[in-house]
Amino acid sequence: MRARTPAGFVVGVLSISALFLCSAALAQEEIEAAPADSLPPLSPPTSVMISDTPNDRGFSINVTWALSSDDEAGRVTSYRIYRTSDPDTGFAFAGRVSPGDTEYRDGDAPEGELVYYRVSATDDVGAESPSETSAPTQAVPQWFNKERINVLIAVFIFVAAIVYFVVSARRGKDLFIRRLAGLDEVDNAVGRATEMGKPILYISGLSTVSDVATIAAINILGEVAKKTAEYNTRLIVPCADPIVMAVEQEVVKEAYAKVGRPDSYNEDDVFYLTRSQFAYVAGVNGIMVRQRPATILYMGMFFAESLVLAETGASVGAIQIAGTDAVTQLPFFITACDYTLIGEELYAASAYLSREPVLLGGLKGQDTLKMVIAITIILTTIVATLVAVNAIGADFMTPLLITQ
Amino acid sequence: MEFSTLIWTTIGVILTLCVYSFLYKDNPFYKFAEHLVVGASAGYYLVIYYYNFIDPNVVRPVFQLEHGGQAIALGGFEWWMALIPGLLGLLLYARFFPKIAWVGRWPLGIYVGGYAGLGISPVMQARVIDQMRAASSPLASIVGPGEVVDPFAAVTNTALGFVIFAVMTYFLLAKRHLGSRGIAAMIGVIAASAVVGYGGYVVLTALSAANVVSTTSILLVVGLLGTLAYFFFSLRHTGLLGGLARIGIVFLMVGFGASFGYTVMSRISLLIGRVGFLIDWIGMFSS
Amino acid sequence: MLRRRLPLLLCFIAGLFMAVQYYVPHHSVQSAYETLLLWLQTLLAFAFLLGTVSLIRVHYHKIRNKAADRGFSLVMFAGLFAMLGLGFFHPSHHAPGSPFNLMFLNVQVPIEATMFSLLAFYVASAAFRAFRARTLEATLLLVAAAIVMLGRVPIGEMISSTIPEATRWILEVPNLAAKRGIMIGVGLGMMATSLKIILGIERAWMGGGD
Amino acid sequence: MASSMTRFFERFLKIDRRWIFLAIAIAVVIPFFAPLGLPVDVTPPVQRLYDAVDELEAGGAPLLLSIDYTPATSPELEPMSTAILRHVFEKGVRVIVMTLHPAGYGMAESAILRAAEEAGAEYGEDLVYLGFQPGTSAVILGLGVNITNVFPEDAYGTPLSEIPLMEGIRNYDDIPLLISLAGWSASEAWVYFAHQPYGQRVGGGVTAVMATDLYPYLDSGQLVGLLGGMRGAAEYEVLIGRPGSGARGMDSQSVIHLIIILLIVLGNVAYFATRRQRKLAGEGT
Repeated sequence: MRARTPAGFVVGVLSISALFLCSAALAQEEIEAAPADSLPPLSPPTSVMISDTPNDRGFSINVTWALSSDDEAGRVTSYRIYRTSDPDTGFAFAGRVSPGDTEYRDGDAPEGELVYYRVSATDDVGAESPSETSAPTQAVPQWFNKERINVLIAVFIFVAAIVYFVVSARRGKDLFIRRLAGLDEVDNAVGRATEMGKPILYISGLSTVSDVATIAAINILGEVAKKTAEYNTRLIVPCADPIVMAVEQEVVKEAYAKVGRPDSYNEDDVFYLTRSQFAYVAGVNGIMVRQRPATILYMGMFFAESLVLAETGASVGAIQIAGTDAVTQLPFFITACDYTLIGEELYAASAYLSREPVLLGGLKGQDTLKMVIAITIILTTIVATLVAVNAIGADFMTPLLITQ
Repeated sequence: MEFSTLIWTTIGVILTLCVYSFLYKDNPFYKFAEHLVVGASAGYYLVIYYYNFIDPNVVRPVFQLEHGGQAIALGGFEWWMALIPGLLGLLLYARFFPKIAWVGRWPLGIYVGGYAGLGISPVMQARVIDQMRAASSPLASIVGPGEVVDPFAAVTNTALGFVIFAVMTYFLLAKRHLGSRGIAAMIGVIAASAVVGYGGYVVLTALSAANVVSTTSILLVVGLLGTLAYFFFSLRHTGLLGGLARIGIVFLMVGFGASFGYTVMSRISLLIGRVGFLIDWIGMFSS
Repeated sequence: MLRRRLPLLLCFIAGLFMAVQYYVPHHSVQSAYETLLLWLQTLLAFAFLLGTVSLIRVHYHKIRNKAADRGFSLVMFAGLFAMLGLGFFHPSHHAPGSPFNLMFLNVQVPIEATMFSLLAFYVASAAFRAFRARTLEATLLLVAAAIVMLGRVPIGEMISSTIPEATRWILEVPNLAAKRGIMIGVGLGMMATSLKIILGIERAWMGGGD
Repeated sequence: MASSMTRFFERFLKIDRRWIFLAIAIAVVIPFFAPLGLPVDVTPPVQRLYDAVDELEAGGAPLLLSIDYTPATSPELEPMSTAILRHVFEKGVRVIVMTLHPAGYGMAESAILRAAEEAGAEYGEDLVYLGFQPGTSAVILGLGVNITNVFPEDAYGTPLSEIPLMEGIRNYDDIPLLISLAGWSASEAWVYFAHQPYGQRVGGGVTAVMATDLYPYLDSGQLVGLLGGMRGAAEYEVLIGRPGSGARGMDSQSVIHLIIILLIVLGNVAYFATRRQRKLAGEGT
């Protein structure tokens, strides 16, 4: 089932335009044939070669050719590429490229049929000099993208490292985790809110589950909700995405049920506000100045709104703990919040708070990969430098740079 | 100037002023604008998502047997492909019926799992492999025969950074309890990179019998390794790791400061735009 | 089984398929992937009604409980139902001059743009409040910020031509190194989190536990 | 005396942030009424875009200007469209305007109406507004084949064949330069789908934050020139000799940047002055 609409549209547009261009070109050719003193016709492109596009979904052919000998003199204005399944019945326009170009990727070739191509050099009055017809070939889809084999290997190593450490953690191996100041503060912050009789506000970012940071935020909410449920502190969770809301209602409800206080859960406290970025900010600002939360947590994906939220939060005197992997927003949280989890720390947070061995095992796996990455960078930098100054031959690099 | 344009613009102006009143303090005008925009935007998104996804992909194929302008068969493959997301969507509403509320987790499972799976490989490619490749660029390269090496430019790249770092090290030593091993490690790393920076420059020139210029600051590599060290969770930040992590923090802070300063301009542009909108509105009456 | 295991199984299958399709360019797999992606987006569209119900519920309770600000809940309803009414019951809601679009452009856009522009004020107040040279880290942050800020406006060049140069160096060396380190770390964190979700090790999303 | 200074600093540190807000507001508003006219240096990317526009012939092949920005980014990008339109109308260069974003429809229309009125340009002869078509990449590719396939009519329903300016204009072959002004990825789309396949010369105008991401295209020649943010617009205004909202914006920018830096410096002076005092007090007890 190929996505029909866009492809159909493109085919439609292209074939209509091909018809138009062909007729226009033909009409002009007739006119141009008359004057005898005009320049001689362009020499056509030569050695047109075609091949199936490698590592693709199908329907695609790569076309290459040698430039027309008039190209250098600047007489060629474009190359036009034509395709057919039957060279006897005529060619259909497939695409156009600039002078000097010697390749084209045709993404509309039929599957499972032999196709032929022809490339025309076109001059400034639209006269075309077509090449010889190419040998035929077929557009074939591939089952494996060889260009991505390096990614596959890397992912495989990563998965192996994580699984190894998770399994060894399950066997009861003791795992150390360094201190994360922002997370140590979560307990105090919940206690402080309880003492003051004020609520805790949890903002799980403005993105959807498609950002992994949002998933991390949901995991952290699970831990935070357990604590607020124990202390019986009010937890307000305004959501910017309805799916995130659905999940977070579940998370908070279960947390209250687990500590034996299912009745304390109030569905009106985990709610959807609006998807719209700054309308959401307007609403949350309102909640901050009117509910005066003792603690505000910002976890997940944030955009330009980060500082508007964090400054308003600071102005109501709340303790603020932020965590995001949005590099551009980190400076604003660091400036306006009391504690900030930077990048990867956000992803370590749920393991840190829960102290569950399997989750901590995952962290150990991440660290192992980090070590591998650091060593690779040192080695490749040294080798790349030696190659660049001709101290060693470039061949030496090839096996290391297989990732190209 | 059409009258309706004036009315609509005036509404925009009033709402703009309502929001700015929040800078003074929370007040009924702000509350009005806030509640209005929350309601209106929630409605807007519901309408937009309905017409962009539910209507073309579920309602029309399932009930009107039409998909993307083409007729489809009742009970055919495409019909089922349109019905399934519709049913999954309805399962989300099971939560309103306590007895079957748990089936609401099925679509959430597909949603969360699907997006989790989608992320893994592209992330490995774009955030890890591509970044590693970009980081592994030569620190130096050869200058062509006729070109003159500007010794100043060749070394400032590295030198400037090391001067700054020397000063910072001093402060770090004075203030932090890093342990003598950590401090030694940090000095070691900085000294080693200085040796690589300058010594390497001399050695490479000799090795290749040509003029060599530095192309990438070695600080870029040291900073990257330091930042990675900072993110190490499963080891205590002492010794070599502690020293590297301290260097990492230095780079992180400079980077955050730079990002902050870099963004200020576009934020002010937004304010200028709003003020321009208000002043144009005043201008509407004079014309 | 159906309550706990099936959601985890569905999560695993969907995740595995989405992870594997990255390596399989064949159009049969790619169109299945496109279909699944469309399903996920459609699911989100269905959830918008769920979300809107939640919003209505909260404000309905405010009115019913005679909360202090209940009058403003009516304003929220007015905005919501105006957009829904114009969107669903007014013909050609998407046309440039339709009431739906006019509401969007003249109510929603100005309020949101103004909320956005509050940043100009908050950038200044945050800088004043937090940029104190208390520690070495804070000093680095504020010095880098000040140099880059100056380097971006004409007045920076007027003060000294080294300011724009220093700005460039800061952006291209220390800033780039830090960003790269964050990016790699975040990448690892994202992959580990995704993996733990797919394998069912991390189950907070379905209320956690067993 | 020392104590009165300290008391002042202490009060300064606890200043109500609303005073800061007021200072920012004043700094933004004043240049609207009394421009400072701070000098702006022209950078090469802007110079190159200006040169490309300046080379166009009066009454000859037209410029295609795609106004792709939305209300959210218009503060940075509208000064660019104004400056470019002023430039072309002053030179008598003809211009075709269009948009790739539904929200750009009104932005483009108001920009050309204002510029045309000011320069006395005649619709249909000096400029044409094609309006909006959905499908970013398909639209860009389609224009390379035939403009009338994508836009059979202008924005006001007149068939293109009846518009004098469009006579003899079929596709990119007849358009020497294209400029896209956008706060989203439209500029990249124009590079990928108009420059790569058709060799169309493309120039761009984007927000300040996006500009650094686009410099690689500039180096590789895929973009002929680039305006980045309000600053880019201000530089263009310098080149056409007509300081406008860009230059005025840069005045505000400079002043506010200085205010923020001043606040930081004063905040630190006050912090250290009072810290010494606090330390002394601490020793006393």
